[in-house]
Amino acid sequence: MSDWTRDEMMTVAAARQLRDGCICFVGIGLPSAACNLARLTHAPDVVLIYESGTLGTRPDVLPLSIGDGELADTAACVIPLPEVFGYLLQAGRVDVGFLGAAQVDRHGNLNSTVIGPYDAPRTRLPGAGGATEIAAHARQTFVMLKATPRSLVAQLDFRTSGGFLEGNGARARTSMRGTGPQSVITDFGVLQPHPASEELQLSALFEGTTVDEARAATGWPLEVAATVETIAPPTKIELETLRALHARTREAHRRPVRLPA
Amino acid sequence: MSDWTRDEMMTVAAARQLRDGCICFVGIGLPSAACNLARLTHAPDVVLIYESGTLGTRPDVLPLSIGDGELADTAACVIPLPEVFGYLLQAGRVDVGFLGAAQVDRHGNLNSTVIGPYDAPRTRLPGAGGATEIAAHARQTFVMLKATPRSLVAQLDFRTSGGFLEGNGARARTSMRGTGPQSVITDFGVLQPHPASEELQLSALFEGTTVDEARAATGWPLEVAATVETIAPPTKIELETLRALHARTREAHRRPVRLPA
Amino acid sequence: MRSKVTTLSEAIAAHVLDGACVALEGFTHLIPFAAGHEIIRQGRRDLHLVRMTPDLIYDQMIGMGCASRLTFSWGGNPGVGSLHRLRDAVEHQWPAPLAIDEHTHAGVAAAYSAGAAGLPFATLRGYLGTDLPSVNPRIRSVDCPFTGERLAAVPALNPDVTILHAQRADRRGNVAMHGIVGAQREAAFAARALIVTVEEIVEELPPAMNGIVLPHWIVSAVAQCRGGAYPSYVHDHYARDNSFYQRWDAIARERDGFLAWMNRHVLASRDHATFLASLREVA
Amino acid sequence: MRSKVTTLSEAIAAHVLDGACVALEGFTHLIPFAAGHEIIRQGRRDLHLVRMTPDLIYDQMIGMGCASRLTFSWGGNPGVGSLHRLRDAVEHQWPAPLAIDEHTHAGVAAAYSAGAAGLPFATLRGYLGTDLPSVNPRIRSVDCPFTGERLAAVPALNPDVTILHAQRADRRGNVAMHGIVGAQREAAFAARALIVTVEEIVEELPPAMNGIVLPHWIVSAVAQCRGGAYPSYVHDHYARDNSFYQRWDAIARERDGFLAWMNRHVLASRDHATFLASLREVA
Repeated sequence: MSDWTRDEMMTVAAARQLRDGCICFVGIGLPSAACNLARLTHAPDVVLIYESGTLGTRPDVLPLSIGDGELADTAACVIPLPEVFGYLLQAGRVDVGFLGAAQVDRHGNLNSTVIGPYDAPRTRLPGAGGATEIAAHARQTFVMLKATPRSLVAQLDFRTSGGFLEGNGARARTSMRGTGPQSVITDFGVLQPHPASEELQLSALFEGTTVDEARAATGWPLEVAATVETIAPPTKIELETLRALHARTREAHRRPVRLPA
Repeated sequence: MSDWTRDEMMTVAAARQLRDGCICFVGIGLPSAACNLARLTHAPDVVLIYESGTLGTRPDVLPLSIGDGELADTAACVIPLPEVFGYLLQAGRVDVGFLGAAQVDRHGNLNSTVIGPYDAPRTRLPGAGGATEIAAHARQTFVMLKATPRSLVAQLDFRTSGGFLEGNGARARTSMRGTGPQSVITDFGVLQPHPASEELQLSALFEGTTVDEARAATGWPLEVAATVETIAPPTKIELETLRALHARTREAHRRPVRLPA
Repeated sequence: MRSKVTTLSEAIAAHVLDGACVALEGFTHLIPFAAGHEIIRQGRRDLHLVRMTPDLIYDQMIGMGCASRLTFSWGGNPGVGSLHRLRDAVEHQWPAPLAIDEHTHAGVAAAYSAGAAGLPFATLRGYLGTDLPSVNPRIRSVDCPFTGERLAAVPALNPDVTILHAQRADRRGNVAMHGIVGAQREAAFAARALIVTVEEIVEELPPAMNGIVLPHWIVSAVAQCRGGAYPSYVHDHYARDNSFYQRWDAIARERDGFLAWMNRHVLASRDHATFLASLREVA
Repeated sequence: MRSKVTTLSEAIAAHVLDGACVALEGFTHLIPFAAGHEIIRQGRRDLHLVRMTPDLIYDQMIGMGCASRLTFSWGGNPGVGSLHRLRDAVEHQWPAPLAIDEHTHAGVAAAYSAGAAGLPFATLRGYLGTDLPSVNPRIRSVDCPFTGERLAAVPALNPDVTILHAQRADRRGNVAMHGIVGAQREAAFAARALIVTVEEIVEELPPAMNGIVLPHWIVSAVAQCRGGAYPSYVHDHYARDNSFYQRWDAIARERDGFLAWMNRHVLASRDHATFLASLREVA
């Protein structure tokens, strides 16, 4: 047994996708951990943008919400939300959008709205938030989610955010400005789009995971890229940094807040 | 001979139109003097807005430009120009627009664009600036100009800003939200629109001016309202306040600025 | 000049009527919890609630039966999970059916901005590749008169009442805020009436040339309400109570537990100070 | 991370090409005079100049033959009178014909905002009751897809280069400004390239949570240029030289006098510091 969990490996693998200096629009949860890990390791000059309008933020602990005070305190500046979506995202001034989702289909389309029919949902999820326009307009997007046949699905219950739509260049024929999901980082490895069909294929596996495991966790017949990279395990620094970040975060979120008097 | 000039009387008469507490969008030049005189006399709580985004400004000297530093220094706050025109003016949140113009016609339409044909102007004037939308959206507008048959004209060379358009309710049939020019303050007295035809009529004269003088200064056959008020001369306080304001202003604008090094 | 300062209960009684379209805004920061609780106490019904992120306050208002319609773009307990009362209303019509008018953040931000600017609609390059337009007839399109490009259009949002919380106001009703501002200014300018609760009322706001100020003439009423954003937060006053947000998941999961908590802490408290005191007792 | 700090002459040489669409913005405050003079010195031709208020700087650039088109909404010497060089170009095609694309302030502000937001056009309830649409084919209309109301539409403004002046920048290119900001932020975000001259370059900008910052990744080049807005002004640095604006009326009234002044003070000066020194000599 390795001395790191798959969750940790997933976060480390996602963090490694971020180039230093890039302008990154960060979703809450798994993406937020990955982006801050990148910032604290190989990408000190990555610019993290949360949709609450906090630009260039450098939180010491992970925010629970997308607008914790920590994000504002450590930001280069705070701008109104209409400007975040207009002047930055819609205007094409974001390099990477980092998203989570409840479901991803084989063309990288995302569902975070409902499980079951929209009008009579089995499970009502939070909905789009910023995801639809992040998926459309960030120059590229990365998606993180834990893989099961219920999350990597053949057919979405609802399409909240567009990836490659029906594939085969369908996205490029729309007004979506970005190039779509270039990596889907799961807890077994990474899926990337086939250049022509734009169907997600297995392109990398974590050490200790297998193609069969990946196929078992995927709700469509998963194709395997010509070469499947093996992702190097977390380095000591990556692991220590991530664990310290999570420890600080747990401690901070547990800390009682004095009720205002 | 009176101990005040017609220019002074015009400014005082214009100032008196402003109710205390009203939200007033101020044009540069004559309107700026009148609005600040009002603020320094009977209307201490008038809110003056200059299109440079300075809200609730209380300048000690009159600005030469619409965006002098004095306006920002004494403002309650400074907002971006798109918000001035969007969130305040277009949204109907301005009570009074106070405008100047080169020409006014009998229905209170204004020209500040060209004298002569647009494509081959005899005199190219500055143009619309904020005037078109102030005239359209302020709940009411006041207009100030010195009267001559070349400024109060039968036919504008160019319509920069709409007053009552062709009159007889034409304005109300448009999307212009305000009620149009309720007073045109000149250096002989005040013109106001006839309630039905919306043609400007002589409604008040300064002490010492006559209907004949008014008619001579007007480029269309000027109608006279059923009752023509005589406007009381400037009070001592009005005159002293105005002269002190102008003296401070002349002094400030003459003051040499140390060139930045 | 008349002061706009009043009490929260008077402001709610005067401006929030049954059936009104009401936006309590505040993006994670400055959420007007005290005002939402007062609306619950005064028993308002049939409200059309508008908010980008419904958060716990709308979970509470929906669960207490105040709302019949919700316009929103993200309805969860941030970083925790579901809003159980919102889900129960959508999934099981409890305590009442809730019509939903679902958007994206970009769409709501644009709709507030159009409302603030007095325009009937907003244009955005949005709702691309999503099923939302198929379930929301208020998402339409408009063609650019210059390029011919088809863009998304949403109707302006102009709430009957917007309610905000802020750091401070002066007696004339000028309001100053800082920190994360979300789309609060737009929601304020878009509203027909604007109620603001503040941590403190001062004689004069500190000078802030380019600060975020809501000018007094767009403000209908100001009420001092210390702690009025709790368990959300007020920058430079108190932090977000993330542990309360985490505890809310269990409190709101079942109807009975939810009702018991609301009765004990909100309905049995005459005002926000009493509400906060009741939480201190169980802490 | 590469520094964006360069010299003004290098920034102009690299980004302002003959035939470009260029916006030097600054609403009375922070007008980038030094940059305009450098464009004149480098002899740029056939520029499409964009500015809400052309002011003296465009009077100078037009009079020196840099421009073939002007997009604007108010073209005067504020509080003084005409811009004689602008008038001479429009009335007598001297030194070259100048096509004009004339708007209102509200229209240009909306067009910059649309450009900043990556939209192809802006909607406004504007240009009502004016003859401007009859002389400007770029003012069109769009119908609200919800109410049917007909509104004005203008194409987005997306200058090839926007040039601003500001109080300060850091070495990475983050720019901070305060005071009257006009539509500068919108013009900055709308541009394909953005040059900013500043009074000072600092290691780190002072903290300003809700301050007006242009983030480094939209800034192409930053150049320190003390006094770079003179005779316009820089809040907290130097005042507007209103007496110079008044004197300009006589300087620019006749072609010969204008050319002599420009030769003596702008062309004969290698940079802005020398320009300011040459004014001190005649003061």
